[in-house]
Amino acid sequence: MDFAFTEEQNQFRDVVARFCRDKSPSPTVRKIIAGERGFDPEVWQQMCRQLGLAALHVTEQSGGAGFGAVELGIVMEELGRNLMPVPYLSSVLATTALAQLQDAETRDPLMGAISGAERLATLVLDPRSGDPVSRVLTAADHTIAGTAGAVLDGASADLVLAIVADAEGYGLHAVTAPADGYRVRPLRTMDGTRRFAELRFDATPAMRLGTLTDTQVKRVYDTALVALANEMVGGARMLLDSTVEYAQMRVQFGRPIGSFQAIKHRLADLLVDVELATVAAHQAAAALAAGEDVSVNASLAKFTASDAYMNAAREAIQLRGGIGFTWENDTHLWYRRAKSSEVFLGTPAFHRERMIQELTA
Amino acid sequence: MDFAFTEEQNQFRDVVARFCRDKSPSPTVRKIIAGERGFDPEVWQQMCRQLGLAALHVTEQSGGAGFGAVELGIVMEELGRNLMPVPYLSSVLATTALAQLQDAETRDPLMGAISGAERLATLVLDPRSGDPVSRVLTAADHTIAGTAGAVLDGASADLVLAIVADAEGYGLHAVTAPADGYRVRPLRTMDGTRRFAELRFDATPAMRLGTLTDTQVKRVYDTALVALANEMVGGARMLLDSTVEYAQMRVQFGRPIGSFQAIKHRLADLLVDVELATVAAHQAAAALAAGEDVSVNASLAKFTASDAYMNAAREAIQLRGGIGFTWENDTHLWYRRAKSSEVFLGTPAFHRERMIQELTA
Amino acid sequence: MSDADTHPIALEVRAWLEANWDPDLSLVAWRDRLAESGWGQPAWPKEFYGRGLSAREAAIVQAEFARIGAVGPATAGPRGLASATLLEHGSDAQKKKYLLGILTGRDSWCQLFSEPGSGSDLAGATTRADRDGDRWIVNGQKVWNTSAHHADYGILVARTDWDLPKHQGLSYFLIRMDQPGIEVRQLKQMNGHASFNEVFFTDAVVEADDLVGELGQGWQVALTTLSYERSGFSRIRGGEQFHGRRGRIYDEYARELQIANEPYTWYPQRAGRTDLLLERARETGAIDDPSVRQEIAAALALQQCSAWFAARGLARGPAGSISKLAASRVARAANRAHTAISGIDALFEGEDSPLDGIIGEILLSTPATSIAGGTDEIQKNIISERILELPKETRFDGGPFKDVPRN
Amino acid sequence: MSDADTHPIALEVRAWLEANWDPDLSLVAWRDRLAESGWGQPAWPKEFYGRGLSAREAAIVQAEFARIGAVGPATAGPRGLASATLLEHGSDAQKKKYLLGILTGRDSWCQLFSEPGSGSDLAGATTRADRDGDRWIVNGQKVWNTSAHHADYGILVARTDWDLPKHQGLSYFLIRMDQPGIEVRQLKQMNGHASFNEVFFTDAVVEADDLVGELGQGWQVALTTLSYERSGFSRIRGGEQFHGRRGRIYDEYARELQIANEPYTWYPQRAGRTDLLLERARETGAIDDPSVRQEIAAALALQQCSAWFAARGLARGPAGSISKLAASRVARAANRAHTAISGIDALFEGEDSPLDGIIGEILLSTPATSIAGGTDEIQKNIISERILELPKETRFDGGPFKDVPRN
Repeated sequence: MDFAFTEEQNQFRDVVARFCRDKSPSPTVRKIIAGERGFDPEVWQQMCRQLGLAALHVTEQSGGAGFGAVELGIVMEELGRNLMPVPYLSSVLATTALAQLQDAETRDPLMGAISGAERLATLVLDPRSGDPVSRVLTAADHTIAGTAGAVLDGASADLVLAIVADAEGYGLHAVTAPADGYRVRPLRTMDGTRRFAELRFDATPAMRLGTLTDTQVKRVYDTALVALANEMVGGARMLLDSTVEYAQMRVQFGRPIGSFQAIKHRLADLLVDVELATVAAHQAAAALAAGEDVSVNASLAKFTASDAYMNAAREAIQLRGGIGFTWENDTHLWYRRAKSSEVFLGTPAFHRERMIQELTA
Repeated sequence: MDFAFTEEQNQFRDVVARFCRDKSPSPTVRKIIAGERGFDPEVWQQMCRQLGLAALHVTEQSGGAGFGAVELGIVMEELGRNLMPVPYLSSVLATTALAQLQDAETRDPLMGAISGAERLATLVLDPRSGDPVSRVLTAADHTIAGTAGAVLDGASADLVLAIVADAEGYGLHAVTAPADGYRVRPLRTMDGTRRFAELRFDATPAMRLGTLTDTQVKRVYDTALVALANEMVGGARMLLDSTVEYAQMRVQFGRPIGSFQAIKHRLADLLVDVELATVAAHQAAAALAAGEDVSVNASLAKFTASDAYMNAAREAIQLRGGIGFTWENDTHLWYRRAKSSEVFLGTPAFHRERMIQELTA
Repeated sequence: MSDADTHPIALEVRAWLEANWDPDLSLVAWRDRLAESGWGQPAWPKEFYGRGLSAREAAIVQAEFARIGAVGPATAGPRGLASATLLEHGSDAQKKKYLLGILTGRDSWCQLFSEPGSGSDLAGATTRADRDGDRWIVNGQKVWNTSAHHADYGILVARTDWDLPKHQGLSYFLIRMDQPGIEVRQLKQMNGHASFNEVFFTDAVVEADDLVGELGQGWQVALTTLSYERSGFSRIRGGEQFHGRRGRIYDEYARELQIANEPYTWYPQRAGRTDLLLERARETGAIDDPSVRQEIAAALALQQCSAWFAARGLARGPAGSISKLAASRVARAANRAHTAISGIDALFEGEDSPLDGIIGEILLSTPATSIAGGTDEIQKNIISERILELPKETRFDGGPFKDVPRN
Repeated sequence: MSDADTHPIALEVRAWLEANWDPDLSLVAWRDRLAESGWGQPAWPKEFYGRGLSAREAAIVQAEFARIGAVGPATAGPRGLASATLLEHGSDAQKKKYLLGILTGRDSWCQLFSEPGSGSDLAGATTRADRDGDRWIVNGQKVWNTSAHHADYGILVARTDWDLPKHQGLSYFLIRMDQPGIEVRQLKQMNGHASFNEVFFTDAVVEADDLVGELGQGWQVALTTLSYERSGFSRIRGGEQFHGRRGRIYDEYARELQIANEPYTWYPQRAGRTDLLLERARETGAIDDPSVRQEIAAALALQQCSAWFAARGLARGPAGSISKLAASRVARAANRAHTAISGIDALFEGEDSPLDGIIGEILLSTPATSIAGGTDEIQKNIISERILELPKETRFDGGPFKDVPRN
């Protein structure tokens, strides 16, 4: 499968990149990390209303903006590069789940509310694997019950979707906050740019929106993986670039540290990591856009990107020496994001195993 | 646990090292690799009769030379360093198994025959794990039956021991070749310095020498692992030394390649590999000598030494460039030995798993 | 496609092929017709067996050949490198003298660049050519020469001036291989194959006319050869396109290919054979071992990423070094995974070997991936200096070459 | 043991302790007695609060102190480095002036060596000391200074001559920290702790008497300090030996230790906490995951080998660099294993954190292992040049320091 970005996609990337750079300089990121909410609502509204990014990758007939997964990947990559804290991936999860529904009357108003930033939506995932089918929630009589751990942007969301298996299949349920018996406990994490919350449902009123097939559930999962992989390669590339620049500039022993061959070779290795992870993430997005079964590639992209990102983060700190270990230096913000990306939606080992499962299925 | 070699042990090492260097220069090794038998009987007889190495590590009361596992480790390390092709480890396996027997009348004549090089002995092991309990042989009515794959020095041995579980426990059986229904098929392997054969027993007369306990079987296994680990660190050290020497001597771009920082750092990393593997192998031998339960350390030493050896072999070839990939250059002889050591007695992953099993047992 | 179908060039070559193509000709007789007509190498100049067509037009010609299964000129391997270099730097006399033998395949060629003392450092060659009247006397040694044992000619880089800096004292020659001053020995690799040669020169002779380019311009000429080599110009095709066709010419062509490909049978194993991993894991039962599955996934992922990277055409120029490093990673990961899958069985050769010796050959061949065609170390230098723009290594080999330290 | 028991020194100190030791004294009052009698630092010279005993005899004294639970002198941290350096290079006046305050713990000290522009390259310091009559005026910035925010004095390396090569233009000073020209700021690390300081000098003053050693000999004096630092001389003991004992002096001593140890609470996490791996894996159920078991085994094996290597006393001299690299490997492997075990839970802080935040602190602290106390890159230089005897790096920082490129 051959793939290259179109001229339009490159222009789209430029627009998104400029927006991210403008809205997410390091002092802003640090302010948001220190704050309660985890994002700037004004920026989020601009992203949704002016740039129309929230339901970007969903087809128009499913109530989205009609772009494909390639554009989704582009947005994620630029967000990742700039470490931009917005509840974007949670919205993507929600719109992807909604897009699986056939019933336009149910689907489209919710989709519209999300893409217009009137509702902030998320989808409950299994905290360890990222599987969208919740194993801990139960649904009955227009309510759901149970405690979901580590829900992405769970504290900010006022439209919580959950997929719960029942006799008919995988039921997609919606809870609109505030609601009876609904309790939110924000979790503090080392990566303040990505927020989680524990959500408790105590016979909380919920609407069963429809039923998803196996394939549809998998598609939601794979979309999340591909999105995250693209985000990670954006972050990894930024760390590579900034570290190369640092190595060119920083002088020790009378010469730039980038002139030491051991450093040069490690940065060359890191470039290989990042390039390979980048093609993996881009190919997975392209295959998703083409409607192919991407489970193998999605898992492949997830662990390849994660290993590259963590390696970039480690090297970025190491090559800066003591300076790289300070709070003041921004490198650790990306290190924290790399760590949180490594364990979110399943560890690299989990996805190597899943890749083999899918290949031998 | 603190450990250092005694003055006597260092002198012993010097004697063994000199013998190995004298008897195992590269042209000799190459001649033996190309030959049928896999070792020089004259050298082997000298090793047994003059140096008394065959039953070296077995206590005098068990019919051995009365030295400990530390001396066994020293011999293995020097053999490994010089890639000396002798049926030593197979003899160690056999004498270690025999030494577990209480009955001196059964044990001592066999031990004597082995240590005097009158008999060449081996022990059947499970080819994949190195477990001394054979899962494919059956014993009945003073005979054994079945086909044992990849028996170390199986084609040269005329005293084949096998441990087969029966109602009484782990029965230690001895077959003296030639024997009825006993057939030997030598296996050709990539490492001509370590030979294997497939042995077929078709109701072959066998003597049941006695019964081993669980602990004793484990001790035989752990002794084999510790011996191999020590052999591997000898080989790894030799590769490190010769590669450092090559890097000091080989000039490219007007300077020794050992002056390139990337090469310097990789050789420093390799030294760390080899040093850590060496302490692991030495500590395991010391613990074995002290009669401790060494299963954790034996597995640890096996995989640590193997990873260091393979890494040394890869780097030794890589840093020599095209020359290192030629048949004429000796490096590949060690590479082959490193590969055969990696998979013999269980792969590194197998022993990482065993280490955790033993730690959590 | 329809455009190419009705292109005047297409019509012209089609008519010519209809009149001339005959699968029962001998290979050489057919290629003589190609040389005479210019259709064999249509992009070559009209004066030298070509028709002076553009690359695009030449592709149309090639498509017509393929359509009816007509065999093309001899191109692959050192022959192709020699002709490409001659076309760029050779004198008219040299082109006249050598291109026909190359095109028809009458003459076989070898490349004489690498030396024992200059592996990564090609420009450090110490094989010398000394002027003696109207000829050059060559002394020294080359190595890693494919096909030298049956080549008629060689392209040779030798040092003609020891007082100049190392890149400036080299000259580029064409040398006849069948002469008393040249001894060719086979060079066996650690995996048991003997794909290469060592070539020893003792007062070997080169005619003065066989200097290519100017005296002392050997490095510039060699760079042309190397750039064609790196871009895969010399890659040998398998001839699968003629599968099932019959005729004398196909038999002779198959033989030509077989000889050319003989040194390369182990190259797939060198790359690691990731295609065999799942099959072998199922066969051995290792597919049920979770840690083996991790190794397989790691190797397959690297292979997939490496293939994607190459397919996206990102692998040209210095980025080719990224592809090369990726290939080394694939080979290493595949070696690990195959070892984990096969365990002790990986060691066996002959009748006891898994997959008829393929697994063992993988384990003994992958180390070449990170060496052949420029070591990983050289690739990392290229990447760090040309892509990442980090400072270049300080040079220790400037000044007169005779004063540069070397082995 | 029995030998030490009846050694005349043992008998003498035992008698003195019986007469003088009183756990209800204040810490400083007790240490004044130690200084007066020389029993606190028996290996120091008689003229300077010691008794001029050998190291072996001093160990006997220490054993007697331990036997009855007598608290010793203040030794640990920068105080210890300062006194060791002063004893070797200080003038008699300096020893008289400073050693008592160190021994009794009245004065606390800090080390002022590292700079933002010279991390790996300590001798590249650019903090300047300019002579002004009978004092020195100091300007510049230091960093990574533990305890500088409560130190009374600092040991300072500053440049006094910019025309000499870099190692020759440095001098070594003692500086009073409580003065208007010195500003100390806390420096927070990426794991949230603030164990270090930045120290800014703006026309800070050093008396001429406080130059240690000769002018321009600062690097040699600093090497003494660094060798004591590397050999773990400044390591702070936990005071566990006094556990359960009661008395004013123990309370004061515990407080002294607590202040000294405060910057180091995260050091066990920095090393990777391999001791927690199996416990955590059981707790989370990850112990049943075969690929996690592989990671745990890898980390535990590295830790075990590293401990063995250190225990065998092989870690002195350049071999200490091997230990240091081994520690980096342990930390990295432990980080991987803890991540694999805890998965997403590793991220949480506060009440939701596993092991009260310890796991998260591990993940955010291990990167320091391969940086602090000399980066891995510096260790590899040392190993390759001093142990493997490979050629040294070409120097680019010779000649007058003012001409050496720097940030």
